[in-house]
Amino acid sequence: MSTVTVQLFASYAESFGETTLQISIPTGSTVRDLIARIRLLPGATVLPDSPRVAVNRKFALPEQQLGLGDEIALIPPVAGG
Amino acid sequence: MSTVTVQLFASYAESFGETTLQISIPTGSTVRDLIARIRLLPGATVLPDSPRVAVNRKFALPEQQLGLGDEIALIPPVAGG
Amino acid sequence: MRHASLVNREVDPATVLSAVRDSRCGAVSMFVGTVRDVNEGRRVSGIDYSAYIEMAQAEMDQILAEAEERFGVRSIAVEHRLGSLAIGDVSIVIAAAHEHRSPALDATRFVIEQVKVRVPIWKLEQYDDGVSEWVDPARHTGVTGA
Amino acid sequence: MRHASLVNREVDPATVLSAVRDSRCGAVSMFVGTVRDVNEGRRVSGIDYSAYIEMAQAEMDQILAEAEERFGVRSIAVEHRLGSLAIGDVSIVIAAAHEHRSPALDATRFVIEQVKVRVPIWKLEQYDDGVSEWVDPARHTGVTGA
Repeated sequence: MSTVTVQLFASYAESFGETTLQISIPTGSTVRDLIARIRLLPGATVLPDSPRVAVNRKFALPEQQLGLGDEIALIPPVAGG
Repeated sequence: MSTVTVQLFASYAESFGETTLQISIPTGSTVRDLIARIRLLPGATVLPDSPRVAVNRKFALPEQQLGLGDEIALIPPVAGG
Repeated sequence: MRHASLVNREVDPATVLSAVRDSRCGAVSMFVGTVRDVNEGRRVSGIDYSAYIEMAQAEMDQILAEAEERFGVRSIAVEHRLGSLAIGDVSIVIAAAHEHRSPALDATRFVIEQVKVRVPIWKLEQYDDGVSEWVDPARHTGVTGA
Repeated sequence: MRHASLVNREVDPATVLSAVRDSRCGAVSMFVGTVRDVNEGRRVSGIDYSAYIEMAQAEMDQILAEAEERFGVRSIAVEHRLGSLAIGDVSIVIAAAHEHRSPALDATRFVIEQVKVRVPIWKLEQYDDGVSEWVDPARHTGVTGA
Protein backbone atom coordinates (compact mmCIF):
# COMPACT_ATOMS: atom_id res chain seq x y z
CA MET A 1 0.00 0.00 0.00
CA SER A 2 1.05 3.54 -0.55
CA THR A 3 -0.58 6.89 0.15
CA VAL A 4 -1.25 9.38 -2.62
CA THR A 5 -2.35 12.98 -2.30
CA VAL A 6 -5.23 14.06 -4.53
CA GLN A 7 -5.84 17.74 -5.13
CA LEU A 8 -9.41 19.00 -5.19
CA PHE A 9 -10.77 22.20 -6.68
CA ALA A 10 -13.94 24.23 -6.99
CA SER A 11 -17.17 22.21 -6.53
CA TYR A 12 -15.22 19.07 -5.57
CA ALA A 13 -13.28 20.86 -2.83
CA GLU A 14 -16.58 22.24 -1.59
CA SER A 15 -18.34 18.88 -1.57
CA PHE A 16 -15.50 16.96 0.13
CA GLY A 17 -14.82 19.89 2.46
CA GLU A 18 -11.10 19.57 1.70
CA THR A 19 -8.61 20.79 -0.89
CA THR A 20 -6.62 17.55 -0.73
CA LEU A 21 -7.39 13.91 0.03
CA GLN A 22 -4.89 11.34 1.31
CA ILE A 23 -5.78 7.97 -0.21
CA SER A 24 -4.15 4.60 0.52
CA ILE A 25 -3.99 2.37 -2.56
CA PRO A 26 -2.05 -0.79 -3.43
CA THR A 27 1.11 -0.29 -5.46
CA GLY A 28 0.30 -0.57 -9.17
CA SER A 29 -3.20 0.91 -8.82
CA THR A 30 -4.71 2.73 -11.76
CA VAL A 31 -6.67 5.96 -12.03
CA ARG A 32 -9.82 3.82 -12.11
CA ASP A 33 -8.85 2.09 -8.86
CA LEU A 34 -8.19 5.46 -7.24
CA ILE A 35 -11.60 6.81 -8.23
CA ALA A 36 -13.25 3.66 -6.83
CA ARG A 37 -11.61 4.38 -3.45
CA ILE A 38 -12.57 8.03 -3.52
CA ARG A 39 -16.21 7.10 -4.19
CA LEU A 40 -16.35 5.54 -0.72
CA LEU A 41 -15.77 8.93 0.94
CA PRO A 42 -18.46 11.32 2.14
CA GLY A 43 -18.87 14.09 -0.43
CA ALA A 44 -18.25 11.77 -3.37
CA THR A 45 -21.83 12.22 -4.63
CA VAL A 46 -20.54 15.31 -6.43
CA LEU A 47 -18.54 13.09 -8.81
CA PRO A 48 -20.00 12.34 -12.25
CA ASP A 49 -19.90 8.84 -13.78
CA SER A 50 -16.46 9.44 -15.26
CA PRO A 51 -14.66 12.14 -13.33
CA ARG A 52 -11.64 13.64 -15.09
CA VAL A 53 -8.33 13.01 -13.37
CA ALA A 54 -5.06 14.78 -14.06
CA VAL A 55 -1.73 13.08 -13.40
CA ASN A 56 1.31 15.31 -13.54
CA ARG A 57 -0.82 18.13 -14.97
CA LYS A 58 -2.16 16.10 -17.90
CA PHE A 59 -5.55 14.47 -18.29
CA ALA A 60 -5.15 10.75 -17.59
CA LEU A 61 -6.97 7.69 -18.90
CA PRO A 62 -8.70 5.34 -16.38
CA GLU A 63 -6.17 2.56 -17.06
CA GLN A 64 -3.13 4.74 -16.36
CA GLN A 65 -1.03 3.35 -13.49
CA LEU A 66 -0.13 5.68 -10.69
CA GLY A 67 3.49 6.02 -9.63
CA LEU A 68 5.24 7.30 -6.57
CA GLY A 69 5.47 11.08 -6.56
CA ASP A 70 2.78 11.61 -9.20
CA GLU A 71 0.91 14.90 -8.89
CA ILE A 72 -2.74 13.86 -8.93
CA ALA A 73 -5.84 16.04 -9.16
CA LEU A 74 -9.54 15.53 -9.65
CA ILE A 75 -10.77 17.99 -12.29
CA PRO A 76 -14.37 19.24 -11.96
CA PRO A 77 -16.20 20.31 -15.14
CA VAL A 78 -14.15 23.22 -16.49
CA ALA A 79 -15.69 26.59 -17.27
CA GLY A 80 -12.88 28.86 -18.40
CA GLY A 81 -13.11 31.64 -20.95
CA MET B 1 -30.43 60.05 -76.90
CA SER B 2 -29.45 61.22 -73.51
CA THR B 3 -26.12 61.82 -71.84
CA VAL B 4 -25.14 59.99 -68.68
CA THR B 5 -22.19 60.67 -66.43
CA VAL B 6 -20.15 57.63 -65.43
CA GLN B 7 -17.81 57.86 -62.45
CA LEU B 8 -14.42 56.18 -62.66
CA PHE B 9 -12.10 55.17 -59.83
CA ALA B 10 -8.65 53.76 -59.18
CA SER B 11 -7.18 51.74 -62.10
CA TYR B 12 -10.09 52.69 -64.38
CA ALA B 13 -9.64 56.42 -63.78
CA GLU B 14 -5.95 55.96 -64.46
CA SER B 15 -6.50 54.05 -67.70
CA PHE B 16 -9.15 56.41 -69.11
CA GLY B 17 -7.24 59.43 -67.81
CA GLU B 18 -10.51 60.80 -66.41
CA THR B 19 -12.58 60.53 -63.23
CA THR B 20 -15.86 60.82 -65.17
CA LEU B 21 -17.04 59.95 -68.66
CA GLN B 22 -19.96 61.59 -70.48
CA ILE B 23 -21.67 58.96 -72.63
CA SER B 24 -24.56 59.46 -75.03
CA ILE B 25 -26.93 56.52 -75.12
CA PRO B 26 -30.47 55.98 -76.46
CA THR B 27 -33.28 56.27 -73.94
CA GLY B 28 -34.04 52.82 -72.51
CA SER B 29 -30.45 51.63 -72.73
CA THR B 30 -29.25 49.02 -70.28
CA VAL B 31 -26.09 48.65 -68.31
CA ARG B 32 -24.88 46.22 -71.00
CA ASP B 33 -25.49 48.83 -73.72
CA LEU B 34 -23.58 51.42 -71.72
CA ILE B 35 -20.58 49.13 -71.31
CA ALA B 36 -20.58 48.43 -75.07
CA ARG B 37 -20.33 52.19 -75.71
CA ILE B 38 -17.58 52.64 -73.15
CA ARG B 39 -15.56 49.84 -74.76
CA LEU B 40 -15.17 52.03 -77.84
CA LEU B 41 -13.16 54.62 -75.89
CA PRO B 42 -9.39 54.76 -75.56
CA GLY B 43 -8.37 53.29 -72.20
CA ALA B 44 -11.14 50.66 -72.28
CA THR B 45 -8.59 47.84 -72.50
CA VAL B 46 -8.45 48.03 -68.69
CA LEU B 47 -12.00 46.64 -68.50
CA PRO B 48 -12.47 42.93 -67.77
CA ASP B 49 -14.99 40.78 -69.67
CA SER B 50 -17.78 41.69 -67.26
CA PRO B 51 -17.00 44.95 -65.55
CA ARG B 52 -19.04 45.68 -62.44
CA VAL B 53 -21.32 48.67 -62.68
CA ALA B 54 -23.05 50.46 -59.82
CA VAL B 55 -26.32 52.30 -60.36
CA ASN B 56 -27.41 54.50 -57.50
CA ARG B 57 -24.70 53.01 -55.30
CA LYS B 58 -25.79 49.42 -55.82
CA PHE B 59 -24.26 46.76 -58.04
CA ALA B 60 -26.42 46.48 -61.17
CA LEU B 61 -27.16 43.56 -63.48
CA PRO B 62 -26.32 43.91 -67.20
CA GLU B 63 -30.00 43.98 -68.14
CA GLN B 64 -30.89 46.84 -65.78
CA GLN B 65 -32.31 49.85 -67.63
CA LEU B 66 -30.75 53.21 -66.97
CA GLY B 67 -32.95 56.11 -66.00
CA LEU B 68 -32.56 59.86 -66.00
CA GLY B 69 -30.65 61.08 -62.99
CA ASP B 70 -29.16 57.68 -62.14
CA GLU B 71 -25.81 57.83 -60.37
CA ILE B 72 -23.61 55.50 -62.43
CA ALA B 73 -20.12 54.22 -61.67
CA LEU B 74 -17.74 51.63 -63.07
CA ILE B 75 -16.31 49.59 -60.21
CA PRO B 76 -12.78 48.21 -60.62
CA PRO B 77 -11.86 45.02 -58.73
CA VAL B 78 -12.26 45.91 -55.08
CA ALA B 79 -9.49 45.41 -52.55
CA GLY B 80 -10.74 46.74 -49.25
CA GLY B 81 -9.90 45.41 -45.85
CA MET C 1 -25.42 49.50 -31.86
CA ARG C 2 -24.46 49.37 -35.51
CA HIS C 3 -21.73 51.61 -36.81
CA ALA C 4 -19.88 51.69 -40.13
CA SER C 5 -17.47 54.41 -41.07
CA LEU C 6 -14.74 55.40 -43.49
CA VAL C 7 -12.16 57.64 -41.89
CA ASN C 8 -9.09 59.61 -42.90
CA ARG C 9 -7.35 59.24 -39.55
CA GLU C 10 -5.85 56.41 -37.55
CA VAL C 11 -8.23 53.64 -36.58
CA ASP C 12 -7.90 52.62 -32.95
CA PRO C 13 -8.91 49.01 -32.22
CA ALA C 14 -9.44 49.75 -28.52
CA THR C 15 -11.96 52.49 -29.31
CA VAL C 16 -13.93 50.24 -31.65
CA LEU C 17 -13.86 47.47 -29.06
CA SER C 18 -15.21 49.79 -26.37
CA ALA C 19 -17.97 50.93 -28.70
CA VAL C 20 -19.40 47.42 -29.10
CA ARG C 21 -18.98 46.19 -25.53
CA ASP C 22 -22.25 45.59 -23.79
CA SER C 23 -23.00 44.07 -20.38
CA ARG C 24 -25.44 41.64 -22.01
CA CYS C 25 -22.66 40.24 -24.17
CA GLY C 26 -20.13 37.69 -22.98
CA ALA C 27 -18.22 37.65 -26.24
CA VAL C 28 -16.62 40.21 -28.48
CA SER C 29 -14.81 39.16 -31.62
CA MET C 30 -12.52 41.57 -33.41
CA PHE C 31 -10.59 41.59 -36.65
CA VAL C 32 -7.77 44.03 -37.29
CA GLY C 33 -6.28 44.40 -40.76
CA THR C 34 -2.89 46.03 -41.10
CA VAL C 35 -0.50 46.89 -43.92
CA ARG C 36 2.00 44.07 -44.46
CA ASP C 37 5.60 44.62 -45.45
CA VAL C 38 5.57 41.93 -48.15
CA ASN C 39 2.81 41.06 -50.62
CA GLU C 40 3.13 38.45 -53.36
CA GLY C 41 6.85 38.37 -52.68
CA ARG C 42 7.39 42.11 -53.21
CA ARG C 43 8.53 44.47 -50.49
CA VAL C 44 5.80 47.01 -49.82
CA SER C 45 6.54 50.49 -48.52
CA GLY C 46 2.96 51.68 -48.11
CA ILE C 47 -0.60 51.60 -49.46
CA ASP C 48 -2.92 54.36 -50.65
CA TYR C 49 -6.53 53.43 -49.96
CA SER C 50 -9.26 55.17 -51.95
CA ALA C 51 -12.99 54.58 -52.21
CA TYR C 52 -16.24 55.41 -53.91
CA ILE C 53 -17.14 56.81 -50.56
CA GLU C 54 -20.94 57.09 -50.78
CA MET C 55 -21.34 53.55 -52.08
CA ALA C 56 -18.70 52.11 -49.75
CA GLN C 57 -20.61 53.61 -46.82
CA ALA C 58 -23.90 52.18 -48.10
CA GLU C 59 -22.39 48.72 -48.65
CA MET C 60 -20.76 48.66 -45.20
CA ASP C 61 -24.07 49.71 -43.59
CA GLN C 62 -25.80 46.94 -45.53
CA ILE C 63 -23.20 44.31 -44.57
CA LEU C 64 -23.61 45.13 -40.88
CA ALA C 65 -27.40 44.95 -41.17
CA GLU C 66 -27.04 41.52 -42.78
CA ALA C 67 -24.66 40.41 -40.03
CA GLU C 68 -27.16 41.50 -37.36
CA GLU C 69 -29.91 39.61 -39.14
CA ARG C 70 -27.90 36.43 -39.72
CA PHE C 71 -26.01 36.16 -36.44
CA GLY C 72 -28.13 38.15 -34.00
CA VAL C 73 -25.21 40.23 -32.83
CA ARG C 74 -26.10 42.86 -30.24
CA SER C 75 -23.67 45.39 -31.58
CA ILE C 76 -21.32 45.49 -34.49
CA ALA C 77 -18.94 48.02 -35.96
CA VAL C 78 -16.54 48.44 -38.84
CA GLU C 79 -14.10 51.28 -39.43
CA HIS C 80 -12.06 51.45 -42.61
CA ARG C 81 -9.26 53.91 -43.04
CA LEU C 82 -8.58 55.71 -46.33
CA GLY C 83 -5.53 57.67 -47.52
CA SER C 84 -1.84 56.87 -47.28
CA LEU C 85 -0.95 54.11 -44.84
CA ALA C 86 2.49 52.93 -43.79
CA ILE C 87 3.64 49.40 -42.89
CA GLY C 88 1.89 48.22 -39.75
CA ASP C 89 -0.85 50.84 -39.92
CA VAL C 90 -4.36 49.59 -39.21
CA SER C 91 -6.56 49.67 -42.34
CA ILE C 92 -9.70 48.09 -40.92
CA VAL C 93 -11.21 47.13 -37.58
CA ILE C 94 -14.31 44.99 -37.25
CA ALA C 95 -15.87 44.17 -33.89
CA ALA C 96 -19.00 42.18 -33.04
CA ALA C 97 -20.59 41.47 -29.66
CA HIS C 98 -22.97 38.66 -28.80
CA GLU C 99 -24.06 36.78 -25.69
CA HIS C 100 -22.10 33.79 -26.98
CA ARG C 101 -18.80 33.30 -28.75
CA SER C 102 -19.78 31.47 -31.89
CA PRO C 103 -22.10 34.06 -33.45
CA ALA C 104 -19.65 36.84 -32.52
CA LEU C 105 -16.83 35.01 -34.34
CA ASP C 106 -19.07 34.13 -37.30
CA ALA C 107 -20.25 37.72 -37.68
CA THR C 108 -16.69 39.06 -37.73
CA ARG C 109 -15.65 36.61 -40.41
CA PHE C 110 -18.78 37.38 -42.43
CA VAL C 111 -18.07 41.11 -42.37
CA ILE C 112 -14.42 40.87 -43.44
CA GLU C 113 -15.29 38.43 -46.24
CA GLN C 114 -18.09 40.67 -47.48
CA VAL C 115 -15.97 43.81 -47.28
CA LYS C 116 -13.38 42.09 -49.46
CA VAL C 117 -15.84 41.32 -52.24
CA ARG C 118 -18.37 44.14 -52.34
CA VAL C 119 -17.18 47.37 -50.76
CA PRO C 120 -15.74 49.72 -53.42
CA ILE C 121 -12.37 50.41 -51.87
CA TRP C 122 -9.08 50.20 -53.75
CA LYS C 123 -5.44 49.80 -52.82
CA LEU C 124 -2.57 51.38 -54.68
CA GLU C 125 0.39 49.44 -53.35
CA GLN C 126 3.75 51.22 -53.24
CA TYR C 127 6.84 49.04 -53.55
CA ASP C 128 10.36 49.60 -52.32
CA ASP C 129 11.62 49.88 -55.91
CA GLY C 130 9.46 53.00 -56.46
CA VAL C 131 6.83 51.23 -58.57
CA SER C 132 3.17 51.31 -57.55
CA GLU C 133 0.33 49.03 -58.60
CA TRP C 134 -3.42 48.70 -58.13
CA VAL C 135 -4.15 45.54 -56.19
CA ASP C 136 -6.51 43.09 -57.91
CA PRO C 137 -7.10 40.15 -55.55
CA ALA C 138 -8.63 38.03 -58.35
CA ARG C 139 -5.50 38.29 -60.51
CA HIS C 140 -3.43 36.41 -57.98
CA THR C 141 -3.68 33.16 -56.12
CA GLY C 142 -6.43 34.30 -53.84
CA VAL C 143 -4.11 35.05 -50.99
CA THR C 144 -3.56 38.75 -51.61
CA GLY C 145 -4.18 41.08 -48.72
CA ALA C 146 -5.20 40.09 -45.24
CA MET D 1 5.72 35.07 -30.27
CA ARG D 2 3.69 32.72 -28.12
CA HIS D 3 2.40 33.86 -24.77
CA ALA D 4 -0.09 32.32 -22.36
CA SER D 5 -0.73 33.68 -18.92
CA LEU D 6 -3.06 33.59 -15.97
CA VAL D 7 -3.26 36.91 -14.17
CA ASN D 8 -4.82 38.40 -11.08
CA ARG D 9 -5.21 41.88 -12.53
CA GLU D 10 -7.26 43.48 -15.29
CA VAL D 11 -6.66 42.10 -18.78
CA ASP D 12 -6.24 44.85 -21.35
CA PRO D 13 -7.22 43.82 -24.90
CA ALA D 14 -5.16 46.64 -26.44
CA THR D 15 -1.99 45.40 -24.74
CA VAL D 16 -2.52 41.84 -25.94
CA LEU D 17 -3.25 43.12 -29.45
CA SER D 18 -0.02 45.13 -29.50
CA ALA D 19 1.92 42.10 -28.31
CA VAL D 20 0.92 40.00 -31.33
CA ARG D 21 1.14 42.67 -34.03
CA ASP D 22 3.91 42.05 -36.51
CA SER D 23 4.76 43.87 -39.74
CA ARG D 24 4.72 40.56 -41.62
CA CYS D 25 1.08 40.01 -40.64
CA GLY D 26 -1.84 41.60 -42.42
CA ALA D 27 -4.43 40.12 -40.08
CA VAL D 28 -4.98 39.98 -36.36
CA SER D 29 -8.00 38.24 -34.93
CA MET D 30 -9.01 38.79 -31.34
CA PHE D 31 -11.55 37.33 -28.96
CA VAL D 32 -12.57 39.08 -25.76
CA GLY D 33 -14.67 37.31 -23.17
CA THR D 34 -16.46 39.38 -20.56
CA VAL D 35 -18.75 38.75 -17.61
CA ARG D 36 -22.38 38.88 -18.69
CA ASP D 37 -25.15 40.28 -16.53
CA VAL D 38 -27.54 37.38 -17.24
CA ASN D 39 -26.75 33.67 -17.55
CA GLU D 40 -29.37 30.96 -18.03
CA GLY D 41 -32.01 33.52 -17.20
CA ARG D 42 -30.55 34.50 -13.82
CA ARG D 43 -29.18 37.94 -13.03
CA VAL D 44 -25.48 37.67 -12.31
CA SER D 45 -23.68 40.09 -10.02
CA GLY D 46 -20.16 38.75 -10.51
CA ILE D 47 -17.96 35.71 -11.07
CA ASP D 48 -15.07 34.27 -9.06
CA TYR D 49 -12.60 32.54 -11.34
CA SER D 50 -10.25 29.96 -9.87
CA ALA D 51 -7.82 27.50 -11.45
CA TYR D 52 -5.48 24.60 -10.98
CA ILE D 53 -2.86 27.11 -11.95
CA GLU D 54 0.10 24.91 -12.88
CA MET D 55 -2.00 22.67 -15.11
CA ALA D 56 -3.99 25.56 -16.58
CA GLN D 57 -0.72 27.21 -17.57
CA ALA D 58 0.55 23.98 -19.14
CA GLU D 59 -2.70 23.42 -21.05
CA MET D 60 -2.79 26.99 -22.36
CA ASP D 61 0.84 26.71 -23.50
CA GLN D 62 -0.02 23.45 -25.24
CA ILE D 63 -3.13 24.90 -26.93
CA LEU D 64 -1.11 27.79 -28.34
CA ALA D 65 1.56 25.41 -29.61
CA GLU D 66 -1.16 23.38 -31.34
CA ALA D 67 -2.64 26.54 -32.85
CA GLU D 68 0.76 27.55 -34.24
CA GLU D 69 1.22 24.09 -35.70
CA ARG D 70 -2.26 23.85 -37.22
CA PHE D 71 -2.74 27.38 -38.51
CA GLY D 72 0.80 28.67 -38.95
CA VAL D 73 0.11 31.82 -36.98
CA ARG D 74 3.12 34.09 -36.55
CA SER D 75 2.21 35.11 -33.05
CA ILE D 76 -0.52 34.17 -30.67
CA ALA D 77 -1.43 35.06 -27.11
CA VAL D 78 -3.98 34.26 -24.47
CA GLU D 79 -4.47 35.97 -21.12
CA HIS D 80 -6.99 34.65 -18.62
CA ARG D 81 -7.91 36.58 -15.51
CA LEU D 82 -8.55 34.88 -12.15
CA GLY D 83 -10.18 36.21 -9.00
CA SER D 84 -13.37 38.23 -8.50
CA LEU D 85 -14.73 39.82 -11.64
CA ALA D 86 -17.64 42.22 -11.95
CA ILE D 87 -20.16 42.54 -14.79
CA GLY D 88 -18.43 43.71 -17.94
CA ASP D 89 -14.95 42.79 -16.73
CA VAL D 90 -12.74 41.05 -19.27
CA SER D 91 -12.07 37.42 -18.31
CA ILE D 92 -10.07 36.33 -21.35
CA VAL D 93 -8.33 37.82 -24.35
CA ILE D 94 -7.04 35.75 -27.26
CA ALA D 95 -5.17 37.29 -30.18
CA ALA D 96 -3.62 35.66 -33.23
CA ALA D 97 -1.66 37.21 -36.09
CA HIS D 98 -1.09 35.76 -39.55
CA GLU D 99 -0.26 37.06 -43.01
CA HIS D 100 -3.83 36.26 -44.02
CA ARG D 101 -7.21 36.59 -42.37
CA SER D 102 -8.56 33.08 -42.48
CA PRO D 103 -5.87 31.31 -40.40
CA ALA D 104 -5.91 34.19 -37.90
CA LEU D 105 -9.67 33.79 -37.43
CA ASP D 106 -9.46 29.99 -37.33
CA ALA D 107 -6.70 30.06 -34.71
CA THR D 108 -8.69 32.37 -32.45
CA ARG D 109 -11.73 30.16 -32.60
CA PHE D 110 -9.62 27.06 -31.99
CA VAL D 111 -8.06 28.56 -28.87
CA ILE D 112 -11.32 29.66 -27.25
CA GLU D 113 -12.98 26.31 -28.00
CA GLN D 114 -10.03 24.42 -26.54
CA VAL D 115 -9.84 26.65 -23.47
CA LYS D 116 -13.50 25.90 -22.79
CA VAL D 117 -12.99 22.13 -22.78
CA ARG D 118 -9.54 21.45 -21.37
CA VAL D 119 -8.13 24.26 -19.26
CA PRO D 120 -8.84 23.66 -15.55
CA ILE D 121 -10.49 26.95 -14.68
CA TRP D 122 -13.75 27.24 -12.77
CA LYS D 123 -16.41 29.88 -12.34
CA LEU D 124 -18.34 30.47 -9.17
CA GLU D 125 -21.22 32.59 -10.38
CA GLN D 126 -22.74 35.06 -7.92
CA TYR D 127 -26.40 35.91 -8.40
CA ASP D 128 -28.35 39.00 -7.43
CA ASP D 129 -30.36 36.96 -4.91
CA GLY D 130 -27.19 36.20 -2.91
CA VAL D 131 -26.89 32.60 -4.09
CA SER D 132 -23.72 31.40 -5.79
CA GLU D 133 -23.19 28.36 -7.98
CA TRP D 134 -20.37 26.53 -9.74
CA VAL D 135 -20.89 26.76 -13.48
CA ASP D 136 -21.04 23.41 -15.28
CA PRO D 137 -21.41 24.09 -19.00
CA ALA D 138 -22.37 20.45 -19.72
CA ARG D 139 -25.33 20.58 -17.34
CA HIS D 140 -27.11 23.19 -19.41
CA THR D 141 -28.10 23.56 -23.00
CA GLY D 142 -24.59 24.14 -24.23
CA VAL D 143 -25.02 27.88 -24.34
CA THR D 144 -23.52 28.77 -20.98
CA GLY D 145 -20.77 31.30 -20.95
CA ALA D 146 -19.40 33.19 -23.91
